[in-house]
Amino acid sequence: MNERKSFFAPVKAWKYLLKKPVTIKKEDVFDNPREASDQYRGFHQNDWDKCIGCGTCASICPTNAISMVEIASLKIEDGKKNERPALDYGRCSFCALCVDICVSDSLKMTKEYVHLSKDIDSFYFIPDINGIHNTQEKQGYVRDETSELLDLERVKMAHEDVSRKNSFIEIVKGYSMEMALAESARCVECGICTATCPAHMNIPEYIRSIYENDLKGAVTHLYKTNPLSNVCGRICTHLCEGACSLAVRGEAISIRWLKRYIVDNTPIEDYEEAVLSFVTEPVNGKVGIVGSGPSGLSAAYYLRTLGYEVDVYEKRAIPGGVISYGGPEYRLPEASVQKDIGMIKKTGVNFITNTKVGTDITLEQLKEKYDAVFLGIGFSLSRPLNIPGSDHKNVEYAIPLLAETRDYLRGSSKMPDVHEKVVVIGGGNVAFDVARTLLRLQIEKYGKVNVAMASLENRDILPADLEELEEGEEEGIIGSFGYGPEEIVVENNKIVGLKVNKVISIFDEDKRFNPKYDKTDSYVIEATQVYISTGQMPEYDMITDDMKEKMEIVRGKIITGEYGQVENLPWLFAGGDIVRGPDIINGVANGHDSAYGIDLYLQSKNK
Amino acid sequence: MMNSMNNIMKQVDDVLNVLNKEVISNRQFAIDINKGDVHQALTYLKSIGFTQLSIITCVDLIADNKFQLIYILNNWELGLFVIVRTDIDRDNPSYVTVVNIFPGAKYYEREVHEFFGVTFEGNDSSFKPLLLEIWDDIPPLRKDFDPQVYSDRKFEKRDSDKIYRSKIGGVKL
Amino acid sequence: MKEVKLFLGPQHPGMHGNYSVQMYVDGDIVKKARPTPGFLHRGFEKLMERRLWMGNLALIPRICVVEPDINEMVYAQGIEMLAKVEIPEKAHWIRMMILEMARLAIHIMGLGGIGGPTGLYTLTYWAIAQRDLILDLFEEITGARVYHMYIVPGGVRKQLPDGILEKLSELLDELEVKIPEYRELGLKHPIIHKRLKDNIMLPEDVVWEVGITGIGMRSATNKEYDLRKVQPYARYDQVEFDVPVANYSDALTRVNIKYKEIFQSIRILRQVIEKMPKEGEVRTKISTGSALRWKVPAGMVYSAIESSRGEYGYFIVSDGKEMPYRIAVRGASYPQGLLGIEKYLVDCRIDDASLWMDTMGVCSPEIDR
Amino acid sequence: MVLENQDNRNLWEKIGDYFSANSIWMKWYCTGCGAIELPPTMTSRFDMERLGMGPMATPRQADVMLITGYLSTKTLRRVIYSYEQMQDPKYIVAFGSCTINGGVYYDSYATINQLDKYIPVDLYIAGCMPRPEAVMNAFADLISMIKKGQANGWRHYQENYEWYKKNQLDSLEEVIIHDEFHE
Repeated sequence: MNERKSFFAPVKAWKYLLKKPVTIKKEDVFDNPREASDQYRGFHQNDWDKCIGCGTCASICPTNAISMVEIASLKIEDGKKNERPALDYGRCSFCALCVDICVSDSLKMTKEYVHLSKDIDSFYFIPDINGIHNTQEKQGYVRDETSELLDLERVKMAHEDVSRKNSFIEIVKGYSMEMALAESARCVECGICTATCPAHMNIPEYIRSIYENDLKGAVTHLYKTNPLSNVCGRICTHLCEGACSLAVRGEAISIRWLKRYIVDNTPIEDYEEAVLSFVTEPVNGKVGIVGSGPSGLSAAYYLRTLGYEVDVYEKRAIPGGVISYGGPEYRLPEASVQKDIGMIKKTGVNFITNTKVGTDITLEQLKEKYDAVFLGIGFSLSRPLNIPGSDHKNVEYAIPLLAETRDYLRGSSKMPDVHEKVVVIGGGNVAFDVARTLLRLQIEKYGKVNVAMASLENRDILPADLEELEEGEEEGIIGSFGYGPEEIVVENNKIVGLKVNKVISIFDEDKRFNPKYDKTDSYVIEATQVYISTGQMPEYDMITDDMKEKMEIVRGKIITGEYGQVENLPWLFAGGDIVRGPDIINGVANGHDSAYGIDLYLQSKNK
Repeated sequence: MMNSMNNIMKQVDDVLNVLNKEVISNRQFAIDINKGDVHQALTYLKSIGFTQLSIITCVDLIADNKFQLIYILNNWELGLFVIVRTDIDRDNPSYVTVVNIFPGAKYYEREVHEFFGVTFEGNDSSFKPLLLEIWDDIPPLRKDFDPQVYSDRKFEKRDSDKIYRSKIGGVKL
Repeated sequence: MKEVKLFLGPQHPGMHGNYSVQMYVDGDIVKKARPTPGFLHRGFEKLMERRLWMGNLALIPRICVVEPDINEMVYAQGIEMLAKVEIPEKAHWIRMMILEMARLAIHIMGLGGIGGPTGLYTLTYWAIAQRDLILDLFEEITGARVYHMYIVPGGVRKQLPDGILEKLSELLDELEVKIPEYRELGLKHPIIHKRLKDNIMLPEDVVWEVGITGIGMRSATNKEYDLRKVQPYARYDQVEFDVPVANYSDALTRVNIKYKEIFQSIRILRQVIEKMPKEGEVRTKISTGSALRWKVPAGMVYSAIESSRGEYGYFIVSDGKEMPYRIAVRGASYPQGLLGIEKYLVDCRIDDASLWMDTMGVCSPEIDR
Repeated sequence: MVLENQDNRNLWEKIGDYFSANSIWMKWYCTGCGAIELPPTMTSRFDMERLGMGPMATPRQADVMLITGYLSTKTLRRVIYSYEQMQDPKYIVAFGSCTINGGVYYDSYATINQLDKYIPVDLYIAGCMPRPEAVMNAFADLISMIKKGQANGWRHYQENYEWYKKNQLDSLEEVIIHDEFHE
């Protein structure tokens, strides 16, 4: 090691004189800087068509370099915000975490790396597909499976196995604490769901509360916008999950089941405290509510929390409307319904049951008795189906059956009369509710299943949820989807079946309902009883004719102002199905809005 | 390796007054020591092969109103780390230096003083500033110090929002 | 003779980075020296408490500029120890490859760096250009030249690009030819040889007193005190390599050990190329959910690896939340850069001061953090 | 504060700028992490000397100062101190995100956020850190800016000295460098 060489040893270096130089050529440095590697993390580019403006890149950015900027020229759609990320190259550290976590796969990095300027403002830009210099630079770093930072798979929900059909046991088992924590950890808190939810529930906030294991806080978040969380945690149409930003590349967060986890697992004392914490000092004002369905309950709760005295009128024996008499027990157990209604009762809402407005008490009388009246009567009638044979006595409708079954399960009524062979017309969720209810009743009565279904819509466009279809078929429903009913075949005054034809198209060129059939593909589904579940409609008999003249009713729906106020009848507010069509969460939202509207109205009246 | 660590842990347990011990990995364990026994512990550990002081640092346990002093020693022969922990009062934090055992502690203690405000009796230089110059706030690594607030107060930031509003897309070169 | 106060740095061509030593000199001889760190202080330990476990990925490589990968490794290893995550086999090998490439790069740069204080710039020019070729490879693997952010908690960030092992193999061939020439050119040159030989001594008791690790320690103690051997991490227990040691530590010995370590790194890399699993995952998630909500179980751990300058460690405390509770960084050059300078730069000549820092391995950003 | 581009040099200054632009001495001061890309820029791979540039050890002989990234308050004091020692004309090139708006250290208690509040910057380079190619391009740009008389940050500093001084003192409290022996 210690040897020493000659002083002139470095002269050896001359041998490199004729070798290829290590120096990079001038043109590769100045004119056209060397192309960076394929993974290079250069300046950003963002595909605006794909980008949904969720802001997840801004949340992960460790340097706070990304801010979301509203772009006025972009439309707000369901599941998309009109914001796009803006980058500050006075902050960016080129770590590419934003690329790795991008939910829509729109944010990428280019190979471009030279940007010099005296103008400091040029280091701030809102990247689009063209990159920083508008020159369509080559793509550098992109996300792949390995660098993925999202969890795209749902925590699987446990379901009862197919033996569930022997009783009305609840099918979905619910999340355990570990599962809920894991599921809540997937949320990226973009808030797109909040915008989509009709009730604008604070979804990211309550998911964060679950993640932090603060269930009381979660309940508080729920009751800010939804007093029917037990119900919505089970049978909500979960539009939020359709909009969830994670659904762009993976599976949406199970927002509904997380809500259910909150209401099922919060200790009852904490729950009550959180619910009652909203109730304020009583104020001067009385409000009457017609109908105790979702919208009525929601309006009642929020009016009560504002301090008003609230009376709710219900024609049936138990309040709740569709939640007590509509949803089947295996989806919506009685205990959950009663928990929600019980909580609302605890806030001091007064329920007047077995009182039908229009016959027992008129709307005029309510007008005199109360400062304002909220109409939340819902779609309580089944829409009739006029085909040959539909006037037969064994043709039944969905709503009476579902109500009778709930009463039967409560023990307050006898079992509905179910035949051995039945067919259900309709392809919506309610139709499946009917079919699966019938199936359970059949097993109880006959020990075997024979339920058929027929709907205009084929499997691909079936309005019902996919899980309804899958579970229903698993339980033994025989579906003729895409086959429209032509007539109910009656022989010797007895129903023998339903004749169906293959549907070619449902709507005509003007997008009007006008189904076309292929008469060659036609058969008869054998049954002795037919259930029709092709939609519902309201019952407006309590509204007097001179009131009807003053209000506008379009296709069975009442037109109201922003907060549910009927324009020419300022004391009357309406909400729920009769305003927005049948959906529980819409009803909850309307109830909340109307409570706000009633509060505004009464405050201005008292001035 | 696990064996030699268990032996060492047993030895340490026998000789020292160990409040609590924790196995962190198969080459690392931690012991909690009373405030008064740390010097004895370090001397003993040094005598059984933990000849190198890797770091002295401090953790601000603000919820318990305590500072936890951390001494990490390295045993090169066996390839073991030991973490010696002791709690001191947070309101009036002071402790006795260990430079007489590990001379290398001098600058670590100076840094702990600078970052947490813990004074070390016997280490005169520990009161001098080390990394910071003209510091005018509470020691910066305490949990109740918010660097964002300090930075906003001292160092002006560019208002990027205004710039963003006026432009979309890249820059023309 | 009158003593004169002299500021060496921070703005001084002989200084390694933004660092300063203030000294009293008597003629040429240093009589008193005080290190003045803090010019690169950014408050990393505080900033890391304010960022997500994953977000810290952007911060950690910036602690040590010349050898960023050790930070990533030490951080990732600490989190894996806390979360009790076993990472895929291939990721271990890729990590080892990255770490050894980084060691090669910094050692080559260090070898060239000797040219600075000794005045033989050819060595510097060659070595820096050679290191640049390694950086080109890094760019291809990780997507950046200097701050790679490639070793992440749970494995590595991406699969290796195609054909990279062949390219690495070619580069190693080239290095094996080129590096001996540096030695011919530099270390054996009479001027440098004379300058380094028997100069800037590091006795064994000083090693223990100050706590110097790495090359300094191994050159004085004659023991294989290398964490890669003593506490093997990654897959260092499955490759063969020697740890060069000596029992007489002057500047020349330390540079020679650095030189030998280059060849050991090449040897490790060759085995990595050969033994690395061809297929397989390279990353597991450290926690469930999205990276915004990754949690690390509560606990504390000291994670250490062997950097080019010695034991480099992070002391990580987690309280089970999304962000670290406390991270303390043990810079490998902390002992020699502070106490070492204060006590043992004394009696050196002024012109040896930067050589002292060079051969002991003083990296200012990791002292300042 | 935006630096203006107006060219009000007299003929002699133009001639002087033309020649000095072709021989620029870069001050040898690594203020931050971007300095690690300077050795490749200076040495044979990218070869800064092609542009007639070379490193210079002392501030008094240097023409251009590179602020290679973040500046802690402690360094900023030295930077101002040595910037003021440089002779006119003098130029500042700022590297990377940190000099523009704080970079990764935007919330740090020890580093400044906007460099141009304290000293005038002639040219910014984007990146964290900028690659040698970007640095070389910046040097080439700087040279052409000097020739066109656009790199007049130093004039700006003279004209707005009070404004700069006030900002410096607001953030740093004092710019004077004390004895660092702490004894």
